[in-house]
Amino acid sequence: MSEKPKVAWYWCASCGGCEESFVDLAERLLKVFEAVDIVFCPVAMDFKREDVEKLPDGSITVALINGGIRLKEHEEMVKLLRKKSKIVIAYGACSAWGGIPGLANLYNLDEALERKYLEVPTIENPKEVLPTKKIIVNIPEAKMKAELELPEPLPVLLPLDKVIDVDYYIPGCPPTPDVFWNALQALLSGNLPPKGAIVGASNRSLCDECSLNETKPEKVLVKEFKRPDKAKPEPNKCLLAQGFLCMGPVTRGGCTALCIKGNMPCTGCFGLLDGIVDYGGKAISYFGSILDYSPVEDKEIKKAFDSIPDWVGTIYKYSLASAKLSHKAGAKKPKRIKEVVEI
Amino acid sequence: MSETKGEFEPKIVVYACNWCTYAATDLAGTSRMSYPPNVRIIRVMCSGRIDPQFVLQAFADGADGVIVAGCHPPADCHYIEGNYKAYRRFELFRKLLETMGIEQERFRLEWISAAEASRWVQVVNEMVTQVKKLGPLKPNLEVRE
Amino acid sequence: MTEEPRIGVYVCHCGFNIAGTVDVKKVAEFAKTLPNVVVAKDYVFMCSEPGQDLIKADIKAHNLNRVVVSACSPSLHEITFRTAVSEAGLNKYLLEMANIREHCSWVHHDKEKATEKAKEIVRMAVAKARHLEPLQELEVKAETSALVLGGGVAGMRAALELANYGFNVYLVEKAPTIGGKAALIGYVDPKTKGAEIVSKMFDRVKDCPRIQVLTNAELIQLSGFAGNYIAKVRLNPRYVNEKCTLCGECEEVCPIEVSNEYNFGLNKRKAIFLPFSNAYPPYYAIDYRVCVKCGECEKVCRFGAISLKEEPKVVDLKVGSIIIATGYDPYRPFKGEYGYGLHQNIMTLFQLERLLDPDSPTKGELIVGNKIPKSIAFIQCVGSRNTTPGAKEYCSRMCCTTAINSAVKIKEKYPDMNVYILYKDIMTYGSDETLYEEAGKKLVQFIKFEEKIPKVSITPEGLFIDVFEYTIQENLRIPVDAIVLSIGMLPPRDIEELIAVTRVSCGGEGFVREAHLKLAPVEAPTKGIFLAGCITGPKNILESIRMGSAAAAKAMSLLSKGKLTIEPMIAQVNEEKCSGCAICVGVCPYSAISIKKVNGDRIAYVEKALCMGCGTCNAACPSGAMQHLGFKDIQLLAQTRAVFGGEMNV
Amino acid sequence: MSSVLIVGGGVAGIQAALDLAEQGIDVYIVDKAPSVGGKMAYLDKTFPTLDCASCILAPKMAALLRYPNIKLIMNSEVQDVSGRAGNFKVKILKKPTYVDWSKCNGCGVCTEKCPTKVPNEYNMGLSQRRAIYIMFPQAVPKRAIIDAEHCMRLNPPPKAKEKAKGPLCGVCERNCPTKAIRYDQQPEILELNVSAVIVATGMELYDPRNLPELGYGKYQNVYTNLEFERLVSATGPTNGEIVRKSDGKHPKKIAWIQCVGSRDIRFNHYCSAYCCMAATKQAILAKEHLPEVQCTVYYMDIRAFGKGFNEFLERAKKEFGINYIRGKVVRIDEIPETKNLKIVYEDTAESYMKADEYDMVVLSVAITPNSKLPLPVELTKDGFIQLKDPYLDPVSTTVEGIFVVGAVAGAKDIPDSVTEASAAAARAALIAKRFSCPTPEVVK
Repeated sequence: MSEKPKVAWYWCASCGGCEESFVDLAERLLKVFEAVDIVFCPVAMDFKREDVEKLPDGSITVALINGGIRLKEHEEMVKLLRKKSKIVIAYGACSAWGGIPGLANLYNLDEALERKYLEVPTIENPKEVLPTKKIIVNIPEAKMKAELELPEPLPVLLPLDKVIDVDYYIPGCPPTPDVFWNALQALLSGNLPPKGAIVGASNRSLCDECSLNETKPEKVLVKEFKRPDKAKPEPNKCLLAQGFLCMGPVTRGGCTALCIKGNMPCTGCFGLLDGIVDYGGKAISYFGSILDYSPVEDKEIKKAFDSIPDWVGTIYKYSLASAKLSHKAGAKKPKRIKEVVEI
Repeated sequence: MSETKGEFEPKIVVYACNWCTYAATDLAGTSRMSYPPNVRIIRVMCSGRIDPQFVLQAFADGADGVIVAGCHPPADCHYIEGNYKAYRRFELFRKLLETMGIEQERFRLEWISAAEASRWVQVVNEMVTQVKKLGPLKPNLEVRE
Repeated sequence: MTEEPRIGVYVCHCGFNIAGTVDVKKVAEFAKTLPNVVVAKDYVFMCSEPGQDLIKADIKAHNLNRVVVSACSPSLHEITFRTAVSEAGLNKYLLEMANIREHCSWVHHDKEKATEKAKEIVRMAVAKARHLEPLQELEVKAETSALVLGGGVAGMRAALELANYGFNVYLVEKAPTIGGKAALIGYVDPKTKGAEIVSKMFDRVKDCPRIQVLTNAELIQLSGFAGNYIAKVRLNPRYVNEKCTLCGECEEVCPIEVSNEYNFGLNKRKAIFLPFSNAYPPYYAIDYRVCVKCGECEKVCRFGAISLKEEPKVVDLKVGSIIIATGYDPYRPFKGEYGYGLHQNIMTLFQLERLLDPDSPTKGELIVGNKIPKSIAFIQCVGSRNTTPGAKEYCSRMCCTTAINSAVKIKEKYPDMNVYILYKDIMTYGSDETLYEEAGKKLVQFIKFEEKIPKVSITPEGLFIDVFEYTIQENLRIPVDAIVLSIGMLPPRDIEELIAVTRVSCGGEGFVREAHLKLAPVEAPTKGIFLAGCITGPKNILESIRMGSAAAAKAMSLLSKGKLTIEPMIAQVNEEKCSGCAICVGVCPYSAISIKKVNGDRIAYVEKALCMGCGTCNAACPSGAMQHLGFKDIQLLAQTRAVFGGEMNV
Repeated sequence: MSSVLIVGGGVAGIQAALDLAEQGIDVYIVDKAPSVGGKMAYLDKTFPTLDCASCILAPKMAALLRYPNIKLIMNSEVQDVSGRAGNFKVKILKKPTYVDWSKCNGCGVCTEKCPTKVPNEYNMGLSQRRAIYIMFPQAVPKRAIIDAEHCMRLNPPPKAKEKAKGPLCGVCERNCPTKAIRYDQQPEILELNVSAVIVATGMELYDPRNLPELGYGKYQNVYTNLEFERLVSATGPTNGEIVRKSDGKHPKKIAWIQCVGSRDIRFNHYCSAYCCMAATKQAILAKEHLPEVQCTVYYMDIRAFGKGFNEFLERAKKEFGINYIRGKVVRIDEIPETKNLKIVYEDTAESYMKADEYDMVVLSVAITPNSKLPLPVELTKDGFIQLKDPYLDPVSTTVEGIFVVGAVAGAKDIPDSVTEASAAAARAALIAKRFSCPTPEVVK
């Protein structure tokens, strides 16, 4: 019996959804365990960094990494995994393109921390405690000081491939069990796709598998843009043709149009297609194209554009961190993080 | 951006439609007009061909400014209404630039007819002056040390 | 890309034009360092014979598969060098020009900076050249035939030109006769009767076996593209065949009476009728919309010319081009607009034209309300130039000349009649001005009004017009016996159907939009569809006729070779990537893209013959499936990256 | 394949040539100017769309070069046409350009080095060109030509000639990188056989000096509308800056005077058909260049008859605030101190004489047909080429096989000229291809 492939699974800035998707494989999970050995998986088992360090270089067959790179710790861990692994896969939208946490790149780190720890209405933080690199805790009872070191945040959130070399991507927020399963099958078959490929999903955009594609009028032209929280979509009619900002046309298929089945426009978690270099740029181009006004009706055009309060959040919901303009320009070195605090 | 003799020389990428603006840039040449050498012109058939992705690529690669130029609305467009489409796409594109903190002066959508060589020269002069004042864009984009 | 690019770069001195400012040797040396560049040379005049020979020899010697010529603007010599490389056996689209003259040496003076810029321009061209692909011009067979929609003067003229040229022509007319409105105009100029011209044109159409006249017919569907249209035409029943001798007995027994549109409602006609005496084809017709099929006419006809069993037919016609010449509708004044519809002596200009026609119910006598009026007033701009709330903003172009022409005719016939023309501006442009002069000499009285329009009063004492005369700044009250409303032109009532079937589009004023108002006035934006006559806006008869010839010329130019060459720099769909999202369909200004089913999948389909190569679909395509050949995403991105020394790899 | 001669390379001639060439018919364009383009090449913008003239014309001009079956015979005049439809013999005088056009590549070095400056006709004399020159930057073909009258070499000033030992100057010859200069070039006579002729010689502008009361030529700030067109044009003498000849200042009030030489029994009875809209366009352009300027148009009737014209006129009034006064201008007087102009006119609204002061006046001059041609065609009493039977035989002259289009057949604007050009192409093609009706099979 030949040795089973060794799999490592690590999480960075993740919400836990990707891990859930693994569990969602349900009974297929058993087949996975049959096929592979899991050598590192902090979400499920207590592995330590030393455990990985001890492994010979290149001994892990596949490392699946989900979540964006937000902390120094993430950076160090993924670099380590890269060294130890033959194949590194960016698992899920955060790892592939930054994901929703990547939208924090619209703010510099100080702004983001202030927002997170001070301004958010659900936060109560009268002492204005913010993360600190090192905390020295005095323990008078023991007459000693304990040192706690917190991993330092990076100035911006980075997708995995801006930190290490990535072999493959599995898209989705999170990837659907089917997409994950397809990807696993493809990888385990030994018939490896070319490097950089997005595996498990479709090569066409979502419209291809969307049942509403057939309901499109001949020409997709709209007079206004609508938001699902403000307007009610008509059932069984292409959402884009109704004016909803559906990202389906620019988004890789493979999810079987789950959101659309729930009458919600696609928000783009499967990311861009081959040949597209900037997801949001492309989205702008087609949203600009379907707005059916000539330039003389200048005001109508502005009105339609102004009716959407957060364009960047819409067109880069999952991919800002990997966009050509991946963060707000003019970001300064953060000042709010103190080196040492003693309490 | 290229640095020679210490002074900041911005690099400006221009996407020009074949029939109007590119013709104007040619006319500026044949008329021996003079303008700063900071522009690099990329020819497309119609301003309606210009994809915001190109502009983003240019900024990401180090352009300090970008000009997208086509035929005057309403009727100059060789392809009926490509300029309308460019207008709509790049009006929306401006919102992206604004959110991403890129100064509006770094991006211009211009209508320059085949006869308006002097307008072309004026646009280049203005753009170069403005962008020089703003300074290079790239360092602003580099947050990792 | 199948083969590794092998690029030759040729830097031109253009005498001193380039070499005076740019160090061409340095540029050529720099080019040699660029990826895939095999050879780089400079020469005094690349466009000259020896310059071209140099390139050709290198293509062979170095087995080059891409060429970059770094010289002047592509608008000047791209064709020259394309020809040169194709003579050396290379596909001509594997050439890229780097414009270092107009964009560099001629506009900069600092030698060092200009040289640096020239290097970068060459780097950009090389970057694009690495991604160039061979492209092929396509040829498709084209039908040398045309469908002419509308049998008025413009349509007939177009049909005659094309048939004489050797095209097969289907002349499709909705009405039971061809001839259009011109047939109904009494006098089109002081010497010429409308009916006369039309009748002479009928003779020529009759003599032309290549023209097939289809009356009572409508285009209901159009598929295909330039050179290869299939037009579905419905032939509505006429119920009367060529055995008809025009005896007229059927007309007498017919119980149905309707307003006679061929006299603009001046009288009535039967359901079976002859539109006008010299109608073509010269048979009676039954108006299938009003006939109750009582069978009386069928019984009375001694020639067996009538058959009420006739059914509508639909035929498919294969044609290479479509000429739309469906004309206009006269403006329809609302009831009470200048008293229209409230008094029998208030008529439209078209009704007056019928009265003045010798073939009219009054045999050419100006009889209104049973007598010849002593005075008559024309009110101009009815329905045009924003005069009344229902009026259009445009000028209808022909009404001033037509009214003045009629006024002159009236004065010739009834020298004592008082004839007034109330106008805003007299639009007798060009040589029609002489007619205006003539009217003045014949003592036609011209009264100018401005913003305040004339008011018509119907009183027991008769008709009065109150008008503020602009040139004397006084209110006048003019008693008149008859009033003629010089109504303008409207787009034809069925223009919506026309748009739906042919996919032409309309301007703000409601007429069909031409490809270019100035320089392509007889072409629709869609290749293969041409426009003649008033369908694009008001025109006089002569202008419409000339447009007929002009539209025919366009069809000849397009189809005379029996094949169409399709430029290769057009849109192309990658079917593997296309998801059929249809965004491209809506942005194409030429309706060249549609969605087709391929193996059950929705896929965008580019009709190559219709694509004009603007590339806006490529910019819009969200999945990158649609690519503008010659200006593909990867080519333009490579050019962009090369500005900064970057590369774009497949 | 037989061929067609087109006399006149303006927009109408160009259009006819393109339509014919596309069918594979050989076409000769003869024009007396060194470039095609005609009057439209002088225009800045066109009404009613305000699109730029060269943007839409230049591609058509360039397209001529793409057809190997179009031959451009520039700087030439037709001398004689004989024969009949299907077989005309044409004699053409090719005047010397003193440059070998097969060598010249239009690089323009000669035009920079030439020491002799003369008024530039292309800019209506408002700027200067050299004795060797290229007609305008977008000229097609783009070739240099020597103006022999002003060339130091070809027509040396007598005194200089006496002093000099050898031939004078020769700067262009020395500098020409392609060795294209030929000072000894002689006129040539070309003989062609063609099946049909299309006359598209267009128009000239009426000389407003014939109306001395308007002071054109005497007062510096009175312009013709074509001069104003150059003045406002980006490619014009001032790069589009509207300034007065007298003091180089921006005008504050400009007047347009309509029907100068048209609709006037003293001069031309006809209406020139283009001028109302051209003046409206120019007033709008003036407003675009100088937002503060006041524009007034003096007219008899505003002829806004074409597609989009009346809408354009309404825009001019409402959006741009152009003032229209219905009045006949009787006289213009110059105010000597300011060189401003006092317009004396009859305001027909109030029927009495009034006067207004302006600092620039533009005369909308009549057109006159360019019909003095050595062709066997008949003319109308206004001097336009007579049409035979425009209803049944459109664009035909009284000679079978000779067609006429554009303004030489009657005053008209660009779209009408272009339409006629295509119409003539259809009719000439019939003759060129010798198709006739009665033989072929009947369609089914």
